[in-house]
Amino acid sequence: MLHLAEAPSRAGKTSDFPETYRRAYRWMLLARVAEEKIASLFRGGRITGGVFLGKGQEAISVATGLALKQGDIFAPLIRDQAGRLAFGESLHDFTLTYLGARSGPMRGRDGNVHRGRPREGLLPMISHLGAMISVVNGMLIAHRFNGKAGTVGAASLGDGATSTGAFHESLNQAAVEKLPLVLVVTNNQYAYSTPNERQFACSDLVEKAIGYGVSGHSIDGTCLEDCMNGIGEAVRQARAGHGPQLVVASNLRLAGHGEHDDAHYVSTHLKNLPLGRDCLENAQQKLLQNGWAEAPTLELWARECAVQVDEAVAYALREPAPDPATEDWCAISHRHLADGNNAAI
Amino acid sequence: MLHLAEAPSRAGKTSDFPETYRRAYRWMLLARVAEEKIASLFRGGRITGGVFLGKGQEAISVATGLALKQGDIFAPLIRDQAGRLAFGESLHDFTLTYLGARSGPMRGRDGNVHRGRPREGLLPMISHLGAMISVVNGMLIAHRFNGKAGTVGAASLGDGATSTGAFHESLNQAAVEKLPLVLVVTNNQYAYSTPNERQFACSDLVEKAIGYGVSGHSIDGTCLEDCMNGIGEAVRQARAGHGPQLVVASNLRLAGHGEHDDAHYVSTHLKNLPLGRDCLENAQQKLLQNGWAEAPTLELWARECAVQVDEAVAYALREPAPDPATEDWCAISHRHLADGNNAAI
Amino acid sequence: MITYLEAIREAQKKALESDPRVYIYGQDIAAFGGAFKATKNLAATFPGRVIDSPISEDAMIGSAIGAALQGMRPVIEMQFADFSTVGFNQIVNQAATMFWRTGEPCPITIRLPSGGTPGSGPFHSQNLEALYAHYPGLIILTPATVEDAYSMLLEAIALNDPVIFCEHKYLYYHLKAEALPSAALPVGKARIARAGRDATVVTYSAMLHEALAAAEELAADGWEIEVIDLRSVKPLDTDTVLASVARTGRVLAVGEAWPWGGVTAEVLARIATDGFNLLDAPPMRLNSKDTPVPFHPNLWGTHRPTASTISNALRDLLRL
Amino acid sequence: MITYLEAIREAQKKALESDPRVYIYGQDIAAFGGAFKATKNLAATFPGRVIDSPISEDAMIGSAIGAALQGMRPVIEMQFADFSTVGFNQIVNQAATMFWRTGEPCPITIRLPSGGTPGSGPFHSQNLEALYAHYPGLIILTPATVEDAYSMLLEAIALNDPVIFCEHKYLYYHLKAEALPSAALPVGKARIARAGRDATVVTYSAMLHEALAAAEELAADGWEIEVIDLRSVKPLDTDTVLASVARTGRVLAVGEAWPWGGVTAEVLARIATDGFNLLDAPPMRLNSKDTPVPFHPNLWGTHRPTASTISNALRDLLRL
Ligand SMILES: Cc1ncc(C[n+]2csc(CCOP(=O)(O)OP(=O)(O)O)c2C)c(N)n1
Ligand SMILES: Cc1ncc(C[n+]2csc(CCOP(=O)(O)OP(=O)(O)O)c2C)c(N)n1
Ligand SMILES: [Mg+2]
Ligand SMILES: [Mg+2]
Repeated sequence: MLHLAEAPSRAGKTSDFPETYRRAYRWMLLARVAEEKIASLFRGGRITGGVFLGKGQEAISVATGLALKQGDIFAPLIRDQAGRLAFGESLHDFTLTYLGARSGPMRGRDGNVHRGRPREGLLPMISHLGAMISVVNGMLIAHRFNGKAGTVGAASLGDGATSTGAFHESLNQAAVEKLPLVLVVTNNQYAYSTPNERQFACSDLVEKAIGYGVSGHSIDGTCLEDCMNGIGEAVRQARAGHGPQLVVASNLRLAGHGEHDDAHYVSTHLKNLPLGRDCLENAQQKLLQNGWAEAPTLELWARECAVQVDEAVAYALREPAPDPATEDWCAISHRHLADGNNAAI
Repeated sequence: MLHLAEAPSRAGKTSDFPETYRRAYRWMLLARVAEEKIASLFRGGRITGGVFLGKGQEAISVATGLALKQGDIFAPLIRDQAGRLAFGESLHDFTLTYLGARSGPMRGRDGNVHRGRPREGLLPMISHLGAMISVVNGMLIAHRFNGKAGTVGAASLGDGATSTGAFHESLNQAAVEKLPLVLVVTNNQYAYSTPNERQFACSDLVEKAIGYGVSGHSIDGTCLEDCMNGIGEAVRQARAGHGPQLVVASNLRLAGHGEHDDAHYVSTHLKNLPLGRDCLENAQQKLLQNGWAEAPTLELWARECAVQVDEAVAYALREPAPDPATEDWCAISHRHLADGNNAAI
Repeated sequence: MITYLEAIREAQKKALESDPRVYIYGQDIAAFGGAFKATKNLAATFPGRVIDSPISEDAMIGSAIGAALQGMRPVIEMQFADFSTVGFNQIVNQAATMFWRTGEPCPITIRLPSGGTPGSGPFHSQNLEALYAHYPGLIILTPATVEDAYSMLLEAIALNDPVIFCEHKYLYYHLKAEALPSAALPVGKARIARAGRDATVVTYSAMLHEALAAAEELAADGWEIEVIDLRSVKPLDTDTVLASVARTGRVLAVGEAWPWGGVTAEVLARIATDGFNLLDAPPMRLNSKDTPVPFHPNLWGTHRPTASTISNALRDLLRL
Repeated sequence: MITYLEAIREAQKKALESDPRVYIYGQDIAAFGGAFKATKNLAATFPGRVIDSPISEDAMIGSAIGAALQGMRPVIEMQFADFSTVGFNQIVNQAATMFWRTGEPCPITIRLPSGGTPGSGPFHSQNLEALYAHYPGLIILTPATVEDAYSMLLEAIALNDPVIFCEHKYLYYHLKAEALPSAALPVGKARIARAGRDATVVTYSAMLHEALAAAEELAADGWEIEVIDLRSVKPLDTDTVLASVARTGRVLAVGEAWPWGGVTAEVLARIATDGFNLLDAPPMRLNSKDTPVPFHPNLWGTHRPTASTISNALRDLLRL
């Protein structure tokens, strides 16, 4: 799917940190460029439904996707474009779904961030926050039944979603079953417009770990290196059989909740804190400072990403929309058990 | 309702600890005797539906009931006979409900432990575990609106019920709103047959407090004094405006989950630990050891309780059952909006 | 001109103004004014009475029940009707049973932004009125007009019973009226939205407008279609429905929700049992298809009934 | 003799024996054997495959969905049907939509110990089949006999779609059969439980036995009542129902659930639309009353339909 000169790839993961860092950066960049493209299509009236961006959250997301292996499980949420790409989702799945093509993985039945390929370990989120975690648990339980050791399941969550009963039940379930679950909570300080202080009362969400009897990890979500190390460690722990890992990364969302939202409510004070920095810019500076990449290379990558995204958008725009006349209006797999008499006339 | 020579009463609460202790003991004793009576009626086939006893849990329950004042709120669960009495529920409500009398507070519509008088601050539990806590929150929110400061709401819970999403959402809600909620978790080591290790993975449930940003209190549930002090302190803290208090008391249930259950699964090891002691016997020894009551007084109290219970049972048995013919089959208060055309023919 | 959404905001404003027991609780409803801006500016006007909640639907509803027991009149905004499934238990088992069990009324209003709009997909489009109507103890309102959105929400808040207020998102901005109403039909009464004599369409909420368009279309061919707006689906005003069927002899029930056990099933069951002899032809119904609500506008437009599928069904009905 | 409950246990045993993908997950179901002993001894016979869960219905069902996606065949026991309301979201929004959204089947079976028994009260007596049938994507089974309890549970576990298995607690111990069946009608087919020609009763689950008793009572007066056991309420076998109505011309639908939008509403709506001309008299229905299920046996006996209220209704129907 990717045709970069030097494609970042999941195969051939290396312990060469600068190389992994470069790869991570390029997925982040690709995610940023791809989402900016969709946002501009949205502004141009070319997208139906909502557009939700991961701007500012690419570091924690990509670190999750990269730390996982083939055969692992990933349940991304709305701000996980970078992690999806790093985990192996094709950019075409992204554009085909946003543009409502019949050939996308959701076939126009669901849209935007609601996509996945369960067979490839990528779960398609339902909207109800917290609901994907226990599904990951179940996949891990199945792996245990099937003697597949060493599989890890990662689920993303926001600060707001920690208030759901589903979060609690599923983290507790994972703890009781000692499942290799990595629960990555990105505390971007807001749930839609609601700030942390209206969402929970502990001083840091990672304090929840002890009450579940699981390990907790705190991460600077604006720092790619910290994200890679922190998530990497959590995934290693989970894979080694040490049970669920609760990771809490802190950052700011650098976009609206969705593209319809101007995020005027985000406090200037927070924006000016280190927390408010852009993880992509941070990572770029780091690349340059450490001599891991030169400016012309960064520019090349940016151009490559733009080409990639344009290609994927153009491709998706050419794909036909779903056709209601030939659509298979059957919600179950056993067609003979469809409640046919019950259909609309 | 109570006709003890020296009736334990909520009025005239005193700082005289031995006196309060005696009062607590007598409510515990009355609860024990009353429940044993219902259990024997159950064995004799005189009770419809389930019978759930608080045997072994009277200390923590009574401490909760006693620590509350008129105007406070109490949401008891199935093992709270002692706390109900201490909070002010009449023994007749107990017998009338268990015996299905029309004149009971639930009028035969609900039974056994499913009783209460919301106007008097006593909530009638629904069965879904964890569901009463947020209702208490709401009552406290109303008090705040109405400028009624210093009201406390206590809700009971079991170790098993801490696994519900409702527990999590409501404790978090109380923490965010800084409500004067006292959540009393009695960890009797089992949820029905399920032991702690299949229910949660933290080493002590009180460790959950920090993750909610609330105060935690650990209590020996077999020791009435510890229960009174611990709950007393939690209630004081809540009343003083220090937000929700999570209390965890440890003990063993000294009965089946319900009277249909022989509790064969309870580990002998646990039974032989201090945790397995009977809080009522403990309290009795303490009374004698400290010279707070003499043996003949204890016997007198036991006889008084038996008389009381017999009277309340006899009274309830004489009360008529609900009559379906005159029953008002309307689930809403606005009769004119009842969906009459929809009734069964 | 005032929109359906503005009417909902105005009703909440009026309730807050006139009754100190009223407060509103929901996600992002205070300073932000709600995902749909249904509470815009209310937090500033009524400090402390329009409150942001955590993402905890079960606790949101549970707390409303408790507050109601203490004499308050909470209005709960679900961000989308679809998310009420995680607060479901408190609605159907705690709120709905409270009066019957204890004799204490439980005056809460739960606002459910309901129904499909293009691109909103399987989890932001649901119509859950039948779900809640199945349970005893709840009143289910489904306003189809700006006027009803206003007056029925005010009445909902004033009622002593728990009300599920199904407001339709498709109407939020599309539907406009000249002014807020000063008088209104009470809850529990259906309304004849268009008089006719050849057939009756029984419908509610956004489908009313599709049905009216279909009726208009058939009028061009000389057919006079009567259209009934149920307004409340529980209680369901069977009398008004039967009186219309008595006049027309033919009936089509239309709903945007799924077919199995939906409002249309209940309406037809009542007509069949109580109005059988009024019918000149078999009654018909039209619902969405029995699949999740699709994201893509092409599919969505086919999934739910529209003026054109309704007029087709009516032509069939008139031919029978 | 084997009871309805034992049949459920035997079906689970057989499924565990014959399919390594099957496991059972629920509260107190392992060593303890379940609140009703439906899994008694299974944990010992199938180590590691009958697993105690925490009291977390949402996570229980969510995890079953995940395991199913990985090729397992989980069976989830709810301790009571009533508690499925707190796992509701995962059932209706995750399991029920999975195949339609992704094309991946979601073979989970959720066992709901359903229905009233004397003294079980508002929260241990509910019949939720209509609730789940309203949602697309689920199969809803309501076995009324020992044989069906066995064969339909086995078929449920074998199906690739999510199945809500409504087993009736009142039948657990009361209902007995000589032996387990070797052959069975497939899911989706209704059964004529008693042949007749004067009127049809359409029913399911525990009400089948009340209906059969009523039919027997009317037989004494020379009336021949046909009784149809729906077996599955979704899909609903409209053909068998209509064929019966074609023979008898009269129909009464009976359900133990609440009236609004219940199985009886759906059955009558189908008969009215598709079998209108087969009817010699208005169809009738009989449900529980529209209140929570009462605790006291006196009230409970009146709240739900019984042989005697069914036979009264039938006499009315025959008189029409
Ligand atoms: C159960 C539930 N309630 C409400 C919503 C509506 N909703 C969608 S996203 C969102 C805010 C989520 O905030 P957070 O979890 O912090 O994630 P973020 O958007 O900040 O990444 C809300 C309230 C939902 N999806 N699910
Ligand atoms: C949501 C929900 N699921 C299941 C049940 C069935 N149930 C009733 S009591 C119980 C065990 C409760 O254990 P615990 O909370 O420890 O309280 P205890 O009985 O030990 O006092 C269960 C599983 C229920 N009432 N509610
Ligand atoms: Mg957030
Ligand atoms: Mg316990």
